[in-house]
Order: sequence, then C-alpha cells, then structure tokens
Amino acid sequence: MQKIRKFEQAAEQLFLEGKLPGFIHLYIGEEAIAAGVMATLNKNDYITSTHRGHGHMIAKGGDINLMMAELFGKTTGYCKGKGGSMHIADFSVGVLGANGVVGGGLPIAIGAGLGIKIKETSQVAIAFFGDGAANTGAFHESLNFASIFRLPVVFINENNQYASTAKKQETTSVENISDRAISYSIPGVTIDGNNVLAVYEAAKEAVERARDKGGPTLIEAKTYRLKGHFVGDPTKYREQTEVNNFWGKEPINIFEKQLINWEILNQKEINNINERLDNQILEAIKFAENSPEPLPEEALTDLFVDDTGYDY
Amino acid sequence: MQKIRKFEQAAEQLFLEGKLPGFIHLYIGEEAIAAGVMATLNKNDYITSTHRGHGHMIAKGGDINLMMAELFGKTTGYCKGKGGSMHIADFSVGVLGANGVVGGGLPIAIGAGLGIKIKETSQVAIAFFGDGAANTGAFHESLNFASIFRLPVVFINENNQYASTAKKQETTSVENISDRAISYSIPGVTIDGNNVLAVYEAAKEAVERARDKGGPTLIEAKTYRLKGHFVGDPTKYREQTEVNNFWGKEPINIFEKQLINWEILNQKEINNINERLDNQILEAIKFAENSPEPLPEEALTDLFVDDTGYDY
Amino acid sequence: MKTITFSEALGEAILEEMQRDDTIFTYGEDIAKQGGIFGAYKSLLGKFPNRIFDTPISEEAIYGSALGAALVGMRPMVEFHFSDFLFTGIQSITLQIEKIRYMTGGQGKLHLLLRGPDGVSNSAAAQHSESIETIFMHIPGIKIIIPSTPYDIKGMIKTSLRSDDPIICFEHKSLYSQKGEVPEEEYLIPLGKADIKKEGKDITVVTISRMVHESLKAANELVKDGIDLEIIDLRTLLPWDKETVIKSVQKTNRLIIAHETWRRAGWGAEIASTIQEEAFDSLDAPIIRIGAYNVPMPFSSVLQNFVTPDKQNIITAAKKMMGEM
Amino acid sequence: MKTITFSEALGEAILEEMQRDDTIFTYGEDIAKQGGIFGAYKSLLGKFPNRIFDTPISEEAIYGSALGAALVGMRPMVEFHFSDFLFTGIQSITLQIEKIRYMTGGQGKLHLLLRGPDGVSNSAAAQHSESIETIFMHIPGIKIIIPSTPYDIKGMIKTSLRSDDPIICFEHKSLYSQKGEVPEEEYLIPLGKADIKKEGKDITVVTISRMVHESLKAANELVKDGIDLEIIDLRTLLPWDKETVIKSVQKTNRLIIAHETWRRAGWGAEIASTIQEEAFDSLDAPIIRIGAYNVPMPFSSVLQNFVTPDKQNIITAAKKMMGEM
Ligand SMILES: Cc1ncc(C[n+]2csc(CCOP(=O)(O)OP(=O)(O)O)c2C)c(N)n1
Ligand SMILES: Cc1ncc(C[n+]2csc(CCOP(=O)(O)OP(=O)(O)O)c2C)c(N)n1
Ligand SMILES: [Mg+2]
Ligand SMILES: [Mg+2]
Repeated sequence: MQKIRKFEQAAEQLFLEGKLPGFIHLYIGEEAIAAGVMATLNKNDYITSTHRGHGHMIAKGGDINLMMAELFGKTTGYCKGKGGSMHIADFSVGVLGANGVVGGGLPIAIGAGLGIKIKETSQVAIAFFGDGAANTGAFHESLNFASIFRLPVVFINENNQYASTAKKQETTSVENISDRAISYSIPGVTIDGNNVLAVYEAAKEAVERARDKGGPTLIEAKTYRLKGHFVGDPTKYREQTEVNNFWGKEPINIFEKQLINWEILNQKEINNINERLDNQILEAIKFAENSPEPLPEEALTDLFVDDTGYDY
Repeated sequence: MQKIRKFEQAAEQLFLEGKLPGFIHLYIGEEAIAAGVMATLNKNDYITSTHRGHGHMIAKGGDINLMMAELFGKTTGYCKGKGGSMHIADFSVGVLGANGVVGGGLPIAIGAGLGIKIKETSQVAIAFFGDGAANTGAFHESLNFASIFRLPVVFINENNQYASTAKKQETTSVENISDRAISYSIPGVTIDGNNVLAVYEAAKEAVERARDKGGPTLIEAKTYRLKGHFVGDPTKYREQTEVNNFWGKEPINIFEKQLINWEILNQKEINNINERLDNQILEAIKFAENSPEPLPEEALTDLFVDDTGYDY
Repeated sequence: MKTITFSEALGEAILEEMQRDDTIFTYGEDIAKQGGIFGAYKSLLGKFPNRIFDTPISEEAIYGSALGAALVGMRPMVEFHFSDFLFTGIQSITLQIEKIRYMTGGQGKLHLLLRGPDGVSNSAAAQHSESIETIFMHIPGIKIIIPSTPYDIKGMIKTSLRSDDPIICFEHKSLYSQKGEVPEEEYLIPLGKADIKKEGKDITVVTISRMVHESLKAANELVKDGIDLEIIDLRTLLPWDKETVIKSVQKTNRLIIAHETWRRAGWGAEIASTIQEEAFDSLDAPIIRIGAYNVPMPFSSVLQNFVTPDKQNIITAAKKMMGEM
Repeated sequence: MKTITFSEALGEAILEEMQRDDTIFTYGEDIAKQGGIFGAYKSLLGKFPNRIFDTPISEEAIYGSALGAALVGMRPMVEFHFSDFLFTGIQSITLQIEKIRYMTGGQGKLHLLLRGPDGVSNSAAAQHSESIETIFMHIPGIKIIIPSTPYDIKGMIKTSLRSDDPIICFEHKSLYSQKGEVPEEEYLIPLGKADIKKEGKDITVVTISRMVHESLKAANELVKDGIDLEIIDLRTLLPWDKETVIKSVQKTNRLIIAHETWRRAGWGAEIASTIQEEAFDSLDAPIIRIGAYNVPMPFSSVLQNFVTPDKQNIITAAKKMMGEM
C-alpha cells in the first residue's frame, strides 16, 4: 500500500512539475483494495485494470522502474512509451492492461476466465472496475456471461463514490453496487475498501470459490477518491470538508496503527520501510529520467506480430 | 388478440407460399401481452417494438392494410417498401419502430421518456423486449438511465423462453427477469403473459405510476413462442411435445372461454368477430397484392429531410 | 466583431439557441457541473436546470435516447465526451439514428445533434486521440460538420440546432482555446458550403479542423519558395462541397488532401477518388493524401508527433508536387 | 479434388484445425445447436462439446472475451452472427483488440479470429445487410480476409487459425451455398496475396467476395464486345496486395474497383487513391469505383436490387471506360 501511495505522490508531483505528459489518475486512498486482493493471488493469475491502474500494477508485482519510465514515455517503459499511464500492462505478471475505456476491462477478464476454464487450470481472473463502470453495458454483459459459464472470475468494484464529476448516487440506481449480483445469481458483498484485511478476507473467499469451480463473485469495496479525478482536476463538484473527512479514514494510516497495536511492526520498522520505499521511488524516477526517448520510427512497430505487406 | 393471430397466420402462409421476402418473426402465442399492455395506453403514448413486432403494431392501432403492404414490400406500405416486417413503424400512432437489433428499442424508449419528462406532458413510453434482449448492455444502461431520471417508461419483457435457438436458462443468469429490477431500485413483477387480464392489470399499475411521475417499472410477462424463431426455422433445439403442451395454454383460447363463461360474449358473437377479422385480413392481402411495387429510383429518397448536395 | 475562443463561440451558439427554442436540451457525461471539460457549457452554468444534465456512463443509452427524444418532438444535443467513446454506443448511431428515417419510408424528423471533442492532443494515447469522422461519411444517414474557427463553430452549431436532420459535430481538442473574430449580431452558416480560407493559384489543399491551421502555416512558409496554396476548409464533411473543390482544382491543377485521421481508407481517399473521376484531365500530378500513419496513437510525444501530420507534411508534399524535391 | 460448398469448406477448415490444435475453441450466438445459421458448424455437431458453445446476446462481452482468451494462450474463434451486430460490441474490437498489442509495446499475441456473414441477401433490409469491412481497413489493428470461393475460404481460415495476429473474416451470405473444387489434401493460403481469378488485357477489375462472381459474369458477357477483363480477387483486404494490382494496371492501363459496400468512402477509394498516386502515368482513364448507392439497404427486392451493385454495373463501367458508351 505504502509503495503505491508513494508512487502516486511522486507521479502527482512530477505531473505538476510538467515532467509527465498525458492524463494521470491517482489511486491515493484506494490502496487497500489492490493490496488486499492481490495478496490472495498467484503470479500466474490474471487481472484487468482501469484508467486508475498504477496501484493494481504495483500490487500484482509490477516493476516500478518500468512503470515510471512508461509514465515518462521512455523507451525503457513497460510499453516502450506507446501506452503511458492509462495503458500500462505487464502480461508476464498477469496484468492484462490498464484501460482507458470505462468498463473496457470487464469483457477481457471474462475472456481470460473462459480461457482458464477451457484449459482447465486453477487460475483466476480478476476484473477491477469503478462505480461509474457499473452503469456500462459491458458490466451487465460480462457478469451475466461469467455467471452462465461459471467462469473463475472475481469482479472487484472500486466504489470511490465518484465517476469523474458525478456522485455515485446521481448516476447509479442502486444503493449497494453489490446488490446487482442478484441479477446474475452470484454472491455479492459490500465491504470496507479502506480496510485491507476486510478486502483480503472477502477476496480470499471469492478467489477460492472461483478456483473451486464455484463461479464468479461481485465484491463492492467502498472507498473514496482522495484526489481529483485526474491530476489537474479543478474538482468543483465536491466540498473540501468531505475530502478532509475521508482523509481521516484513509487505509494506510489505519493499517499502520493496527500493525503497531498488534505489535507486528513498530514505528522504527515502519520508518525503515518508508525509507526503503522512498529510495525505490527515487531510483525509479532516476531510471526513468535517464532513459532514452523512443526514436520516432519506433512508432511503426508492435502493431502486428507479422506485418508483411502492411502499409504504415 | 384474434386480429393479431389471424394476421400472423396469414403472414406465415404467405411467406411459405413464397409471396413475402425477408425474415418474418411471428407473435403467435404472445398476443395477450401486446393486447393487455396497449389497452392501458392512449394514442399519443409511445412504444418501441422488436423484430417480432406485428402484434405491437396491431394492438397500438396500426392499419393492417399498410402493414400487409409493407410485408409485401409495396409502395403503399407503412415504409413504402423500405422497411419490411422488421422495421414497420407508424409514428402517428406512437409506434417508434420495430427493430432488427436485439435490445435496440430500449434506448429509444428511454429517449421518448426523456422527451416527455422535459415537455412535462403526461404521456408514457413502453419498451417491449425479449428475454434474450435482457442480456444486452442496452437493457442495463436503459434501465439504470430510466431509474436515475425517473422517466415515464415501462419496460415489458416478453419472456417467451427462447432467444432464437437458445433456451432462456442457458443464457440468462437469473430465474425471473423481473428480479433484475432490484439492480435499478424500481418495481419488478413477473406475470402470466398468456393471461390478458393479468397483463392489463400489471401494465395499468405501471403506466399509472409512470404518468404520476413515479418512475419506471419492469414487467416480465411469461409466455411461449409457439412457432419457430422465424418462419422457416427448422427448430431442432426443442421437443415437439414441449410445443404441444404450450398450445394448450395459448392466450386466445383461454380468454375466449372466460368471455363465454362470464357471458360477455357467446360463441356466435365470437364467430362473427372471427368472420369480420378474416375479411379484414383478406382485404389487407388484396390491398397489398394490388399495390404497386416501388420504382427503383425511390430508393434514393427518405434518407434526409434536406438532402441538398448529398451524393447518393 | 469581438474576439473570443472557440469554446466561447460554441457556448454562445448553444445558449442563444436554447433561449430561442425550448425544445433544445443537452446532456452527456461531466458537462453540467464544471461547464464541460473544454468549457463549452460555461455560459450555461445555472441556466436551464432541467435542460442540461449529466448522465451515467452509458453511451448506448445516451445516443439512443437522443433518437427517442427527437422522435417525440424534442431537439436533443448530446456530448459524446471523446470521439473514441462513440464506439461504446455506436449501434445507437449507425444502426438506429442513421437508418430509422429511411427504413420507415421518411417518417419523422431526426433533429438531433451529437457533438464533442476529437483528435490528437498532449499524449492522450490510443483510446483518447481518434478522429473517426470517416466512418460516418461511409455509413449513410448522418451529416457531419467539423468547424475549425470560432466563427464557423458558432454559425454552424446554430444552423445545426435548427436542422431537421441528424448531425454529428467533431471539435478538435486543440481548437477550443484558439481565438478568432465573431460578429456581435446573429448569423448562421449554411451546411454543405466549404470556405476558402486562403486563395492561391498553385495547389489546392482540401482540409478540415486542426489541419486547416497547419495548412495556413504551411502556406505562409511556402511563400518563400514561391508556392501559392489555395486552402479549402470543407467545414461540412457530409455532404461535402464538391463544386468548390472541383472549381479550385480546375484552376490549380493540383490537389493535396490533408487530414489528421489515419491515411488509409480515410475520407481523403473519397475526395481523391472523386476528383480523379470527375476532373481527371485537370490534374497535372497525382493527388497527394496526407494523414496519420496507420497505427494507434502512441503516448510519447516523440512518437505522437511522428505519427500525427502537421504543416511539415504539407510543405513537403507541396514541394514534391511542384517538382522541387 | 472434390466439389463442396463454401459452408462445407469452411466447416472442414474449422474441424481440421480444431483437431490439430486444442487451444482453438469457438463460440457465438446460435451456432452449436443447429450447426450454424449457414451450416458452417455442421461438421462439428457433437464434437468438442467444451470447445463450441452458444452465448447470450452480449456482443461487447463476446468480442472482448476473445481478446482475454487470446491473452491467456487460447485461440478463440468467434462468430459475429451478422456483420451489422459488430456495432453492438465494436468497442471491444476497435478500442481493445485493435490497440492492445500496440499500446503495450508489443506484449502478447492476439491469435483470435472473428468471422461471420455479411452482405446483401433476400430482403434482409437495413440492419441485416451491411458490409462494413472498410471500417477495419481504416482503423489500424486487425487483418481482414474476405474469401470468395470454397477453395479460398478453407485455405485462408486454416492459415488464420495459425496466425498470431487478430483477423476478421467476412463471408458473403450468398456464397455459403456456392460450390467449388477443393483438394483432398491439406493446403494453406498465405494472407496478403491476391488471386487473379481471370487474366485479361483491357481493364483490371479489383474486387472481393460476391462481386468476384459478378465480375466473372460481366467478363463473360463482355467477350462479345471484345472487352477483356482481368479480375483480381484481393481475398485479403488488409494488408492488400498492392504489387499485384499495380502490375496488372501497368498492363491494362485501366482500373475498375467493384465492391458491394457503400461507394462513398468505401475501400475502393483507398485502392483508387493509391493507384493514382503510385501508377499515375499508367492510367489511360479515370479509375471507376463501383459500390452501393449511399443509402441504408431497403427491403423491397426492387429497391434492394437497384441499390446493390452487380455485373451490370461492371459491364456498363467497362464499356464506358473503353469509350463504347
Ligand atoms: C466508455 C467511456 N466513457 C467515458 C469515459 C470518460 N471517463 C474516464 S474516467 C470516467 C469516470 C469513471 O468513473 P469510475 O468507473 O467510478 O472510476 P474512477 O475514476 O472513480 O476510478 C469517465 C466518465 C471513458 N474513459 N470511457
Ligand atoms: C444485437 C443483435 N444480436 C443478435 C441478433 C440476432 N437475433 C435476432 S432475434 C434473436 C433472439 C432474440 O431473442 P429474444 O430477445 O428473446 O426475442 P424473441 O425472438 O424471443 O422474441 C437474435 C439472437 C440481433 N438481431 N441483434
Ligand atoms: Mg468511481
Ligand atoms: Mg425470447
């Protein structure tokens, strides 16, 4: 979680300094979801991510050097500078892509589930998606499809209460998004997405069910988007008091206190971790800054495996 | 109902005789739904229909001469021969089109509802759609949209247990399609779609709620498609015994018996009605057969209101 | 005359027409609360509370509902957020809006307007950078406007909001902040009429949107090479103003077509094919088409700039055409 | 050699490849129970129960799931039912399948095949008659095959099921029942290679699918007018075989492009523009494009026949081109 937080803070700062191009959507405040879910997965399990995907990548085992380089658009980045923040992927650790299309990852995740089912392995596929995405046609089609074929897929709704400028209740006609599970005859549960242990427990149960051929689950993890929709968002659609209030409930602080209370870590150990992470982030930035820009002509590669005869 | 039945029987026969081109999807066995719902509407209320739309047209007050002519592709038809069975419409009686796209009418219906809401009239819009359509993204988006804006729309699901070759339970992950109303916080009800009075009652309640700004309702009318998906369908995906069984439950016979039992009509009156209808159908066929084919160049009209400068 | 931005001109058009005609209403994602991503709705903030609102992320329902609303007598104007997201609801356009009037033998008037940003800007990458106007030029049933200046957007949006046909309007992201002169008094611009943004005698350049400005820059630079471009801004892509183009080609005998969308099977191919069909003997050289390389838009600005056409492509093409390279 | 239908040849290809490679599986609407609307799945009835199945009517999920399945190592083949219904799920293709490999810097192999019927047939009307291959030629990221004979479909589907790139295959409805010769032994046809279906010296006709057969009929009839057509069946539309076309045009000096899809901004415009760019001096006459009138497909067979191009359009164009009309 802390690694995600620090990565995001660095990304925010770099963006505000004008060092990063494009759009950046920060995961600050939502880290417990990625961390809790990914702790239940193996490396060869799959996830599909969203436009707010840095946290998923890091928690699934992505390399922050390659991530940072991609944010900079450098040739050493995960996508050789072709994707950027919204399209980071690392198929080798099972991240089948962030996605700039709201709801775009859901059909891909069920496809991974379909592949797993036919291959008869015990992998699972996780689809992360936002509260706004729960109103897309892709959501409905994907959940029905996954249920009908009892696919090993877990749907993780990150309900951060906003879809860019729109409050969840202004656009979403159901109190708990998990109630929509009824429409697909699958288990649905709403949990505190700021409590990493609660996330872990719910995800574990769902992932085990999926591995045991018990079919999909819809988990709604309630959280809050502490930052603007994207870095630079004027955020005129909500009160600062609301934001401040949720800063008091942010997941990392809560979990740190628990770890100290339970005497699992002490403050010194936490400081050490933080220091190590700070260094890793600095390393990542250095790696990215020192990496070369792509050559223009590299734009004409990577579309097809075999591009014989193709006119660019 | 009987008018629909007879129209459909005629259409079936004409198709099998090779007189009608294209695809014909018959409403035989489902007549009580159109009849029951339309009895609750005014002429200036709107409906959107489906590929199986003859029944909706007739019940909403469509002219069977113009319908039959359209099935023949004649220039006197509702669409001047441009639409055919799957695209019959009569905006003047509020039928905003049959639709060859499964789920295609749902967004149109909510748009009609939106228009009504903004105009502040007390009209309503009805969306008819099949069990198969309940698995499309359009269904989900439309119901959520209608709920959020409390639109005066009633969603009538015609659950005839098949989506072409697929049994409802093989593709639809919920026992009752009306249970999906929960996902949109709107009333949902399942009724016997072969009982015209039950349809009427449920529709009446929903239509009144819609007119009173109470928002949308989802009604699932259970019925059975007594004929193939389209005329000519080899229908290898179901047993004839199942079909025979449902012929015993078809709506017209049931309702006729009730009318006789309650002494509302006697057999003679029924025979008279049937005779009158038979004549009307014969008239319609004659009208259609005697109507001229369109001229080829008429293909290049009706796209735009103002086609200045447009190259066909 | 006043000097205002493209966004402001667009906002003025919407405001004036909504005041004039209360059947016009407008909706989409993220437009009502902040005045729209690119500021087009700023002039509407606080006005018409029932006639401007935000929707769920449900593009098929959004576009399809515009059709339904038009059929019951309203004039909906929908923002499609990013042209890329037309794809998430495109059946409502290509299979419904574009077909229903024809299929029903001319019943109904589809007075609806879909509009929103398109084009490449600032490393938005592959899913937020597309220009897909060609699709709508190919599939019959919706008119296409693509204005390039504050003057044009205002006059054409106003005309569109009075039209009885469905219209889609693409606004290049880079244009919103560009300024230009707009008359104080009301005016309308007819659809289907190109605007010659610069007269010239050597080469006709047919273009739209951001590429109009790139063409003007190219023309400026080419002066020193003694090459005189005539720049035709089509403004309306469907129907496009064939007469104006042919007349120009008959004068210059040379044609370049410049668009930002992918070169392959882009609308430039339609113009080129038509002109070689109808003015074959006027052509002194092969028609040159300029468009993006046929790849998705990459993120890195180095790559993005390489893939996206600009004035330099036009300069190079013009010189080649005049035999100077 | 044996003589079988297009459907049967397609079925053979699928069966052989599924037997050879157990990562291939196939799904769609209404394919498993009756052997497919056009019979392509008849040879699979009862075989591979887990690898052929029917889905809900959820096109966005269907097409998108093919991408997911490919990314986990499978080779999905999806039927899109009618090409028109590509629109109800097209974001999964245009925004996902066509972009993900590029966006991720070349990660992954998208071995997936989308296939299904397209084209005009028997008054199916506006929502069931479209040919929309041009869209995929314009938006980069998927290869397009459009075979016209039993021999071609078998060899090209087999090749496609072994390809590591995403492919979309359009099969004209009128072809399924057509018969042709197919070798007993296994064969593959490489993608990207056109096939000269008839050699000739006067006019090159570039075409695909049903229009190949119309062109052959036209060629037959034109013999008596002393006009000798060379008919090039592109077979693969992306990448298309430019070399073969240019070589032919250098010989005949005349080019007709004939497709069933709408003429305006159809792929014929791409071929025409490219050839006038790259073989300007070989052309003795303007290139003629043949395509449907720019309207949705009407229902009545009188209207449908008027809108849809056929051999007569080719005959007329050829005569005009040779100065005989
Ligand atoms: C199909 C589509 N429509 C609209 C957008 C523009 N958009 C980007 S993010 C966003 C809000 C998403 O909200 P949510 O799903 O709750 O995710 P969050 O941003 O809160 O993580 C919107 C509307 C998009 N990217 N894709
Ligand atoms: C978007 C779309 N996908 C597929 C089809 C092909 N199709 C036509 S009708 C049909 C089945 C529809 O089932 P249902 O909604 O239950 O209606 P019913 O035919 O039973 O009345 C299918 C799959 C279509 N017309 N549109
Ligand atoms: Mg959200
Ligand atoms: Mg059904």
